[in-house]
Amino acid sequence: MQTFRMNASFLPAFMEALKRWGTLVAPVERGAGTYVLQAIDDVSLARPDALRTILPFKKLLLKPRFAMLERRDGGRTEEVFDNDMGPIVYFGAHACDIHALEILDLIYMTDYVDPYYRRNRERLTVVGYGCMPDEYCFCESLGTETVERGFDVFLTPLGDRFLVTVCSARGDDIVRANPELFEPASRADTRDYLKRLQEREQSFSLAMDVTDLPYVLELKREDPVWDEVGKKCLCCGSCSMVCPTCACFNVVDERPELGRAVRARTWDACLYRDYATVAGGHNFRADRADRVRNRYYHKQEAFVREFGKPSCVGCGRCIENCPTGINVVEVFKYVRGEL
Amino acid sequence: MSVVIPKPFVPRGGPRELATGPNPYLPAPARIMRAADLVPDVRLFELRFTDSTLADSFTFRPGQFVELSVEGVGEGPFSLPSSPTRRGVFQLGIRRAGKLTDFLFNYLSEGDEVGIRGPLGNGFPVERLEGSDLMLVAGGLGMVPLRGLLQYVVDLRERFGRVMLLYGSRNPDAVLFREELESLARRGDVELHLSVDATQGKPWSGRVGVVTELLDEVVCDVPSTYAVACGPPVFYKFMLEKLVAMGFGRDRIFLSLERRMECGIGKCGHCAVGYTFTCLHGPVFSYWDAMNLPELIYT
Amino acid sequence: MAKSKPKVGIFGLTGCAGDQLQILNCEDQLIPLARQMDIVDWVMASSRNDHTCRLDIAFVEGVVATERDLESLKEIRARTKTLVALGTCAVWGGLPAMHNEIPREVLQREVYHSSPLHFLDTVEALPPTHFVPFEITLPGCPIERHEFLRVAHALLAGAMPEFHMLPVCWECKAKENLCRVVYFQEVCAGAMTRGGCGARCPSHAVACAGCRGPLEEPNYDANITMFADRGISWVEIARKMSQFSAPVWIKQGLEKEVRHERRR
Amino acid sequence: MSAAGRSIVIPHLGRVEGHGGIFVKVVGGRVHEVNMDIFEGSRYYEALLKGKHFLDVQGVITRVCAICSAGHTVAALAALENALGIGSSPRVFKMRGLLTLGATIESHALHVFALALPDFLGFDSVIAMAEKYPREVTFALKLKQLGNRIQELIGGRAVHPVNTLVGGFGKLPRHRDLEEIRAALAAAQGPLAGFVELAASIEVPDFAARPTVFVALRPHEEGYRFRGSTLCTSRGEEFPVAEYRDVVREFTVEHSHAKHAALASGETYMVGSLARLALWGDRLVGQAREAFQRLFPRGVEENVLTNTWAQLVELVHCLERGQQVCEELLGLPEEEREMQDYRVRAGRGVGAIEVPRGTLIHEYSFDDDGIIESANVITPTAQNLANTERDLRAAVERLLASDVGSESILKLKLEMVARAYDPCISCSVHVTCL
Repeated sequence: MQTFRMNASFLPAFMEALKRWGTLVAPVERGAGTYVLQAIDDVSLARPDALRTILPFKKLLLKPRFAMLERRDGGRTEEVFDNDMGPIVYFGAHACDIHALEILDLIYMTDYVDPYYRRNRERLTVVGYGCMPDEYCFCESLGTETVERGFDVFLTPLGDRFLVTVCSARGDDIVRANPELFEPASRADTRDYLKRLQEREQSFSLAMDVTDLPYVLELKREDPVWDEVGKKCLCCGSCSMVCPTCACFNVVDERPELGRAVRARTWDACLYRDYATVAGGHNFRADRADRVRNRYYHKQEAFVREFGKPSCVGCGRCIENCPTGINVVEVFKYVRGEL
Repeated sequence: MSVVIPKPFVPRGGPRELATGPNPYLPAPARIMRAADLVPDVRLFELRFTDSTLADSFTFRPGQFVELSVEGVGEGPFSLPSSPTRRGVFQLGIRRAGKLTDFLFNYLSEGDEVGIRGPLGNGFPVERLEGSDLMLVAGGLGMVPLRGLLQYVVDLRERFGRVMLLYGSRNPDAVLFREELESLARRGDVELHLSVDATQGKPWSGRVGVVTELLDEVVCDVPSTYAVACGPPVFYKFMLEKLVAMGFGRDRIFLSLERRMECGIGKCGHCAVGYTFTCLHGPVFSYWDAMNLPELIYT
Repeated sequence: MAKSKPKVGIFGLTGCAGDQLQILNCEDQLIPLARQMDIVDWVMASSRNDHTCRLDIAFVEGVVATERDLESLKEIRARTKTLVALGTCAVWGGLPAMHNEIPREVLQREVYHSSPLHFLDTVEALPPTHFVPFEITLPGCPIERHEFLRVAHALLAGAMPEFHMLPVCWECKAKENLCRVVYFQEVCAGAMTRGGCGARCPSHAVACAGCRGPLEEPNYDANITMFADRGISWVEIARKMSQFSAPVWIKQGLEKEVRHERRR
Repeated sequence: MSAAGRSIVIPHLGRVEGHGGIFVKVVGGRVHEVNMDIFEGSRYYEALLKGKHFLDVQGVITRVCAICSAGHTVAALAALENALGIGSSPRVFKMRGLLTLGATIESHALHVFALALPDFLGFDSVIAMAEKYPREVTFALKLKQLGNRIQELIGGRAVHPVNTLVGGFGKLPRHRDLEEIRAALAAAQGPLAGFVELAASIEVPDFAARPTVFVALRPHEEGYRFRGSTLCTSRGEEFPVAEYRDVVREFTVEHSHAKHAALASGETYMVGSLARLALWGDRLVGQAREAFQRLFPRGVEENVLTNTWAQLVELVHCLERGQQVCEELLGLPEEEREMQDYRVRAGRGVGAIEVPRGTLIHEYSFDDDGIIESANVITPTAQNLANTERDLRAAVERLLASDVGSESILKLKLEMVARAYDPCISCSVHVTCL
């Protein structure tokens, strides 16, 4: 890892320079206080300090819906490249996003490698950007508030300048190609950086106790709290759509036009009623409460057993987007008997 | 903050590949060599990959499955009722149960092509079973994967001890592979115990009643026997506890489970129970592992 | 797999003809599609029709609002192998059924001013699915063209079309719209309503009115509570939810509120 | 052919929107009875609106009819906004105008090419016609698609718009989309001119010609427009639309779920493209003017069969006018949304618009809470029904007098008369007065 400093006024020039590595994608404002990730040409539209975009970056790697395979009548089934987005520079990734990217890698790049994910992933350049938490952030509780790997370059704003961390050979390329933008970091820069980290640590208002979470959850499997949450949940799937690590998908076969068959893939959510229904009609999770519980157990218990950490990064999107106000932090407080 | 079990970020294993190609979602074309009804709603399809190199090299473990697809119609997981000891072709036993299988039954016959991906899943632990007696317990369509195991055992007969097959069906017309099983029994390769829920007025010499009752018929040396059970969700409910009551260790009972499987490679999430993917880590589990994954055995 | 051209009929009972129009609106694919089938009975598009032959596929839109509608429906069912209900009217009853609790005589008096009107054999509006079984139901007010094409092409290929039953919220989130409930405190039926429309209304900054009918087992109570918790009055909630597929909502327990809302 | 006590029955009229038939009884060589038999079921939307909020009106009333859904929407919003005492901003007014043009292009293209033209060229349906005239049918469908694209862009959906709200629009179109529409409209002009030539080569029979009163709205400004607030007749009478109840008399007839209408004088009348051309055709400019002169060299005559050609002239007009409106909208700054603030108060309002089939009038009144107390919709097809029956009677008399040949030819000719009105039966059964 190398560190540099960059003058804050160089930011537009830096973003222009990033375009050499691919389509520049950054948060832009959609409505008052709401942001979406979007390819931009005009760098002044970028709002890297925006805390959350409605959909997380996973949409850059896997579209909500894309064609996987196609077959024309009389021909062979062929792979199609509907999901291939070319080289992308994702500008404005926060620490939690970068942790989420690692989790997606665990899901999609282990055992059988998903080629649709891999092709976009390998061409993805990640430029991080330091943030300050709001009332929905609880990344600190999950240890995802800082990040040491998984990005190419990371900018931490320090008033009139940025501390620039470089973590990959591609990041190194970017710095070397634009020497006029960077200078070595000074002691004052690192001092201010540490000060900022401290300040940030103190600004979290939401916290979740994850001590022994899998064991606690195992003991609480039959707890009435799951029925309670089940009664409140609309099963609209919004939490899964906006979750940076929810990665389930459906496979749909269709004939959109004469002589052409397409196998498409769409994001799915385990809260949807037919999620576990098999051919013949048996539904292994017909009860709403079972589906809700499954979502929490998959992320906070089973994933920990498998990979040593939960597949939740504390970004707060599900809390912000749940129409009935189901709050993961509160749910776990209930589970622990604290509420 | 405390992460419970610290573990560095390392993929669990090297990338795996399917026999059918580097893109695990891309099916390889296979031709239907033979299609014959086993019983009115279950048909046995014999397939061969059109690529002859793949056809000759294709192998799998008994208990694994493949995804069969017809583009534009659908894709579904099907158990292999044949044994890898017989090369060149493989079989699928398919029951008519939905849109894809309707299409297979209505429109596809010998000479037509379908897409196949596989082999998928873990399969039965055949190496572990070698040298022991085997008690195979099948309910209904559960006979399909067990027939693959049975064929494997018969082809390598000297490696296994006694082989008992306990098989329950709805009625005498629903018994799969009946002639073949009876001929194996006559040869002495397998001890066959059949039951039906009801005779429905058809001639029947076996037992009438639920399949669990067959367990009362057999006498075996439990400590040197492995039990392998396969059937619909309701079948497991009584079967497993009865086997335990007979003295089987929970790690000496294996079962093959059904779930909604779409991708077959542990990505899409539909068959997951916790982080256990029935398609990837299963479909074969020891009873001990399965009972420690709440929800896995559906009651 | 070669088959002869399937015989197809397209029928409208009482309704706005919007679903038949949506078929005509498949402009680019209409003629190639028509070549793959033998459309033998389609009054809206042809003046020569065979009203008696066996049909492989029939599409029916509209509600049953007269004895004559019911007769036609039964005849169509009897001669058809695969029957497809097109549109919310055919599947759920739609808008024409929204006030089935008001006697038709009252409505007739209000509309036609004279009585008795023996020429009106009108019965209460009910969806065709109430009377006869359908192989496929495709809701929408009107149906979405791409969904119709998927049904038609699947049937032509001999397969049943596949639709995942996902709520409108799925598509709404995929389009990154601002949630009408969370950000605007509106009554939005998206979480209860079957998607497939591409979240048209929320994408135009209008709350979902539920025109595609309910999902299987929507969490009705939680939706009502969610609106009420945001300070929206029961009258307002009932007003917004009593339009499309009202009979279904009423079965879900909204009847009281609907009656409460009416001032007749 | 015996002339004693025979009936001519067309049980189910094809190639029209909705369900109706024609029944003619001839006794002793004289036409005894001519009925347009409308058996489409009633849905009573206007009655169902009573007790609903005025904000729900558009979503409900548009479902009266799919083909006319944009017209019903614009008329309903105009009536409601009049009741609230708010006008529309220039942008909103123009956008609704563009929506109307899109709907007219779609509807006219459908009727002219897919429903009526097969009669003139000797086919049962447009699908059969496509085999012989593939290029023409493809273009006609493209034109119809363009109408739908406009409705989709402005209304959010080709059928039953969702973007149209009391006070404005939920989402405004992007400039690049408007530019695309403008270009597509321009590109369609050439091929359409070819159709005008094809039409000019077809002789229109005159067996249904009969003296007729034409009624249409006076355009709100100089030029050929589809919106206005004054009803005019070809007799030279004029009435403010708000007083339509004094002009249009409605009555029920035994054989029809749809009411019939006549002028206060008892005369039946015709609304629609031909009526508009008769009254305001001299205001057409550009290619539309040329098309008008080409297809109506002697001016508009009282022969309903020429209504299809009148629609063709209006198609040419819509392509030109649509480009102008796009131009005007492009002159305004690009914005996300436009909504007017208003205060809910009791009110009554009338809104009228010329839709493809003629004059459409909506009237609503609501109380201080915005709850609808009464609703009234007068559709063009209902206004035309009585006139249609008289035309049919004239045609039967004339056809029986001259030996027309087989009964099937006679029936076809009667169907042509009914189809020429482009009747919209779904709409027609919803004539109400509360």
